[in-house]
Amino acid sequence: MRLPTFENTALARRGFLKNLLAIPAALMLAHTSVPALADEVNSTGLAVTDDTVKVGILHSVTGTMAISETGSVQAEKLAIEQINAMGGVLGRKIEYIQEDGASDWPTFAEKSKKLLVQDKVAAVFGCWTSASRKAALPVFEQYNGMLYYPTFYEGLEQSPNVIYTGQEATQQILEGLDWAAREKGAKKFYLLGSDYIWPRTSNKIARKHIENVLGSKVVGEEYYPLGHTQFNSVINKIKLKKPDVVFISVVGGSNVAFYKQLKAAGIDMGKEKPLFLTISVTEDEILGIGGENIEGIYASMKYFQSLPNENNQAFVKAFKERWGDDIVIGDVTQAAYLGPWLWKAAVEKAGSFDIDKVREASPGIELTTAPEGYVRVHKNHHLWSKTRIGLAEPDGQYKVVYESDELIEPDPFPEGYQ
Amino acid sequence: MFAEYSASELTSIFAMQGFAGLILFSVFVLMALGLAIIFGQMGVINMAHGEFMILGAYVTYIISNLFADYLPSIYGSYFFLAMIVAFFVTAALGAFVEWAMIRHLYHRPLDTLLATWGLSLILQQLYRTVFGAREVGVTLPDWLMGSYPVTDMVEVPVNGLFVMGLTIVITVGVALMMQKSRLGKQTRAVVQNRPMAAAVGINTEKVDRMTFALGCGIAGIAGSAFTMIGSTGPTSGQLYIVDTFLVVVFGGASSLLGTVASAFTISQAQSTMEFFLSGSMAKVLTLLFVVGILMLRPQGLFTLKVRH
Amino acid sequence: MNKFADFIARNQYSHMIILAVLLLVILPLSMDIFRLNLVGKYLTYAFVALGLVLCWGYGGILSLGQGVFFGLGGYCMAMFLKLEASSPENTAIQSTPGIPDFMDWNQLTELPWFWEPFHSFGFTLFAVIAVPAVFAFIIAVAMFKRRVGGVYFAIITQAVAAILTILIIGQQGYTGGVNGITDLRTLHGWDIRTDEAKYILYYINALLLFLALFVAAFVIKSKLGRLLVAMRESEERVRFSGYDVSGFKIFIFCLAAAISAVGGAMFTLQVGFMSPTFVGIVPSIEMVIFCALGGRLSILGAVYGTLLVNWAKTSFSESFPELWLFAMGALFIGVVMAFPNGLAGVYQRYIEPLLLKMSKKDDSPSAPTPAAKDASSDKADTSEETLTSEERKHA
Amino acid sequence: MLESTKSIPAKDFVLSVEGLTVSFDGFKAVNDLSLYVEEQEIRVIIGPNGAGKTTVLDLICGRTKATEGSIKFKGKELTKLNEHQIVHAGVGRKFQNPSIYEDLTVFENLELSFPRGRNVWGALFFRRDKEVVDKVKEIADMIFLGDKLDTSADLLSHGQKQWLEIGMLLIQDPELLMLDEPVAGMSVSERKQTADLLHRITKDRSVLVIEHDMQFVADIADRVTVLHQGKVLSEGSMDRVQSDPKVVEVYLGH
Repeated sequence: MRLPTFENTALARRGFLKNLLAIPAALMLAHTSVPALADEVNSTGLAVTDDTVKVGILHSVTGTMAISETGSVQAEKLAIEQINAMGGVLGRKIEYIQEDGASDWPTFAEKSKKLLVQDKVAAVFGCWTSASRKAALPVFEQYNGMLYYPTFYEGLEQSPNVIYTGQEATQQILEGLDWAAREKGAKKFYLLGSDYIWPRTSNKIARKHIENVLGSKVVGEEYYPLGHTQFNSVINKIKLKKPDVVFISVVGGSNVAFYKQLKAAGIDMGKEKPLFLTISVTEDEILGIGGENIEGIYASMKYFQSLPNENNQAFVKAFKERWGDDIVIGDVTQAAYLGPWLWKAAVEKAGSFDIDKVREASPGIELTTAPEGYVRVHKNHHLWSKTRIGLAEPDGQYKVVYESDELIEPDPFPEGYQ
Repeated sequence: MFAEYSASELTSIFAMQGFAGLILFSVFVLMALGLAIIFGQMGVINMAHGEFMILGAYVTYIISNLFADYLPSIYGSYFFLAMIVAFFVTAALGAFVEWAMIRHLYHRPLDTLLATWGLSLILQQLYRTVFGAREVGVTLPDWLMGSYPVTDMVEVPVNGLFVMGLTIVITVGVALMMQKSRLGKQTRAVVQNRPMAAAVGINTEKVDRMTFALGCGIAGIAGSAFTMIGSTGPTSGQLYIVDTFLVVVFGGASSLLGTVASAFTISQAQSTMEFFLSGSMAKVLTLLFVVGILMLRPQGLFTLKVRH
Repeated sequence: MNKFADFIARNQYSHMIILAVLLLVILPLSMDIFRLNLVGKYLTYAFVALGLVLCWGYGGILSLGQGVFFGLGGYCMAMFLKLEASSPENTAIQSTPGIPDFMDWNQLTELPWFWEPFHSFGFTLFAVIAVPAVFAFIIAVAMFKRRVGGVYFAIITQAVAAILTILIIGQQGYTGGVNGITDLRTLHGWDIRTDEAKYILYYINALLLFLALFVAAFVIKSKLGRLLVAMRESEERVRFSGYDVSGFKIFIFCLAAAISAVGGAMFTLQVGFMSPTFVGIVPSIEMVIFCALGGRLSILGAVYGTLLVNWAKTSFSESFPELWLFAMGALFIGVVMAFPNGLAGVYQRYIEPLLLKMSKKDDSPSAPTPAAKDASSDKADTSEETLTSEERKHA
Repeated sequence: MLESTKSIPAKDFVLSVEGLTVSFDGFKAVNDLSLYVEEQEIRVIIGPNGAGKTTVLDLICGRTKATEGSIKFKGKELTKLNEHQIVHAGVGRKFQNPSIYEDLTVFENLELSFPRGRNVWGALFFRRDKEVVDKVKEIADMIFLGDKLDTSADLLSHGQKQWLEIGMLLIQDPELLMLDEPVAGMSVSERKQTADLLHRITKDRSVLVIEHDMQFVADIADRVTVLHQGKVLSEGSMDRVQSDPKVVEVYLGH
């Protein structure tokens, strides 16, 4: 299962979470390489001193999106703290500047600009919705910043200034649909989503795949405004159309309403008639929905908190120690956690914080210690990753029932799906 | 449009859609009733109405947790206690808000709108600080889950029935209260002629406070009921505010009957359109329909013609 | 009597000059381009606040959907810029080159008809004003001819904002959806993202704002302005003096919409994108508070109010993001309850008398008492009395 | 200054109200009422409370819409017009409670009533020229407020406010002036001044007055109409009306 490594990423490979006691060694290792580079490293025009390097964290901590983005902030802070505990990056401690995007897209643009122009941060970990990324993207391109974007998203984008640590749509969707067709014999699909770009693009890809590749049928496609809370009508339609699979990309508070109403309408999701397959409900959302209301649905994502590998067990333990026992970790939270580590690896490979050098160094960077297992940066700035199918259980966790054999290549501009 | 369905399926469709419409109707009535009292009787525009509802939901969440921890044996009955507590907690907050803020603004109705919007921001942030930014899941007692299968296709959700029953009880209760009780009579007296009411010995300040508290308390009960069908998060309340106001205005602000009729009209229109159109377009058309009617009939569905 | 009037006039003139010096000299000299660009962005909201002074402060029409007009103006400008950014060369990788990227993602193969005219800059400038104004006109005629006002109007404008937001988000093939229209680069080949461009756009924005201020001042000082004050107090009397009240309301609402739209267009130019978030209810209500903080009857107050709230928002959210909403909420409540006439009211009640006292000492020993008001005296002055008389009435 | 050229045949009625009915939720406040006012006539409407006096004025000036019947003013049907169109046609109305702009000065109050610049653009580009100022001053003198032009209207006494409102009507030079209790709440000396004022201003126009003060009514009325329960109970000269047994019964019985 381990793929050959391209680069020498000794530190990364050490298994940073296995034993924090190993840190002194790492610290010394890091320090020895500093003096020779100091002048060069400090003269990139970024906020780098002999001891510190500044990065930005840009998520919504207020407004409607705070619900979703809180986990990402926690993950990024944890990763930074762990990196610092290991001696930092190129011997420099990471200092983060946190800004609030306030669930407002122009604010994301404004704050990105502030982080890049005024604070001169070496990297920004942030954004969550596509809209916030689209708003901030021109700023990153104009001022040549580096953004690590954690959310699974619709693709159709490939910026030299962004590393996409979540999955793009084809990675997340196709495997799930194939699995439903192969394992469950699904022939009729019903597509349901919130009304904005990610669900619409995802469903477009899903429809093409269902119709052209699987040779099956889409019996309904439906969108509701963001924040909609009444789903009885669509539930009736689902009952009537009797699809084999309902493929769901409803987001935010609508989720809670949808699953509660689904359950109340007498649909036992565990019976898999129809089977509910979501790409939008992570463990974070289940917290609000309530495990008993969503028990029996399937999710197609790259990460679940219950993944049994060692990396993940250490990660979950560290996360809970840092943020409390009650906390859950979803797909995006894990992807956000990768950001600082991928950046660290790239900086160390480049031997510099310089944005251009980091960018050049990024493709091929791999993390063998990622909680999701092994990831590698593709030259299109997305990650190679596996896709897994999880079955929701009453305790609010997913049980992994399937895992793709190979790493799936990211393909943000999928041929034949546009 | 209907060709693809059999006759029995069509019957089922209409039965199910009718029921879905009734649930939506109940939701609208619950949302709007408190607001109709506050806005219709007092002329105060409470933009924090949604936040009062969410307070009721959070109270329900706390009580359900307390029951789970200390009284697991009678967990199933927590919901009734939760609704009662939700009513009193939100009513108490309402009374406080009336005392601290609203009573100074009675002669400036548009300003109550701004001040209560400020209040809603503060409450949202308060919820976020206390309960966290994430949504909380309120576990429903088992008896509220599930459904009664009527036929193969038609199933009646228990919590839908519960919400409808609750709506009827509260609506009838409020109507009786406004008609028969001392507070109701005093409220109507104050609405019709404040100086005269004061002159005959009604404590108008107290009546105002009680009315506002009552409206907020009903919002609290609504919030408690909504934990069954919706989400509970710091900003969940905002989702309801526009719809709620439209229901009240559409009904003709001063009439409870109007509110009920308006909730019925809007819910049926929306649920019918939702079935034939996509969800977003149904919503747009419903709103357009309401705005259009309001343009033709600004006073709303039910109003008394009054002499100048 | 004339001396006093002169003083007021001179004084008011001087207020405008102080603002001009602040916006055109002090801020550009004391700030780096990043901060100045932020100020420029805030000033685009000031257009909306100014419109609200006219239609809410003077006309008594509270609209909770001014963001709709800001957004429409902004979208018109964004459509032009997006078309320019989507030249066939720039979009060669698309399946249909020459149309905006989001259309391509949504399988549109040709430009929708209503986008076509936005190839022309002249038409765009016209549309920036005309589209929102016509939209406002339709709403206003429907509502005001039927004498819908006050709370009802506020709620209906909210519903309109909700409708438009859902439509824009839902029709993403035509509008860019929730992401809005992003990645705007050039205006007739002129790169609007450079620092020089930002300076120039800042100045254009500031000058347009002054133009809008002059228009607003002209309207307020005209008989129409006095009629608006009169209408707010006794609409019936105005009607029985032979005026068609709805006509004036329609006019002032459309004017406010047009002014807001100019702000929206300048926003698009300075920030480089437009998104449906502005069309929604929350920003619309925030703009009302900018106006209320500045003083709902003061056109200059609208500018100061906007700058102040946004400055506070930016600095607060940089240091204590969680506290920001508490502060903002408290601001809403505080302004409404303690200073219903906002900063301008505070200025008039406490600072202006002080200034007058000082100037009396300086040059005019026989200045008349402030009570002897000239018929032509400034409206802001009378407005201060509005409130006191209102308060008296309800006391 | 107040002379205007009116050329209506003498025998025509300026105002003819026929079969006028209005009902509020079934209650007929005015019921099949007919009323004719001649040119230059001063007509006073009296009647007990609730007789529908104010409603009649409301109907004529367009404030309330009639359920049935017609109101013709100089041959023009008023029931289909808006308030401002009725004003333009030449009907002025004074309300029971003084209805003036308290935020504005006396000068501004009168200026706003000056019949020019009545549409949006006219108001926007209205200039305060000599004609306006002269006219305002003339009216102000007539209503005893010549020295109070710059006073904010809310500082006036109750009687002065009544006069100001009358002045605001006069400046429009209406052909039919409707006054709802013009001397209510006035002191004795103010009443005298008002009666004097009314005598002067009613020379060139028809006037419809609602009044309770019988002395004042006898003083000014050409003819008197007595309303009762939305209907005309009696009509004629003051003497005739006063001796009508129906009227006596209604007043005493009330």
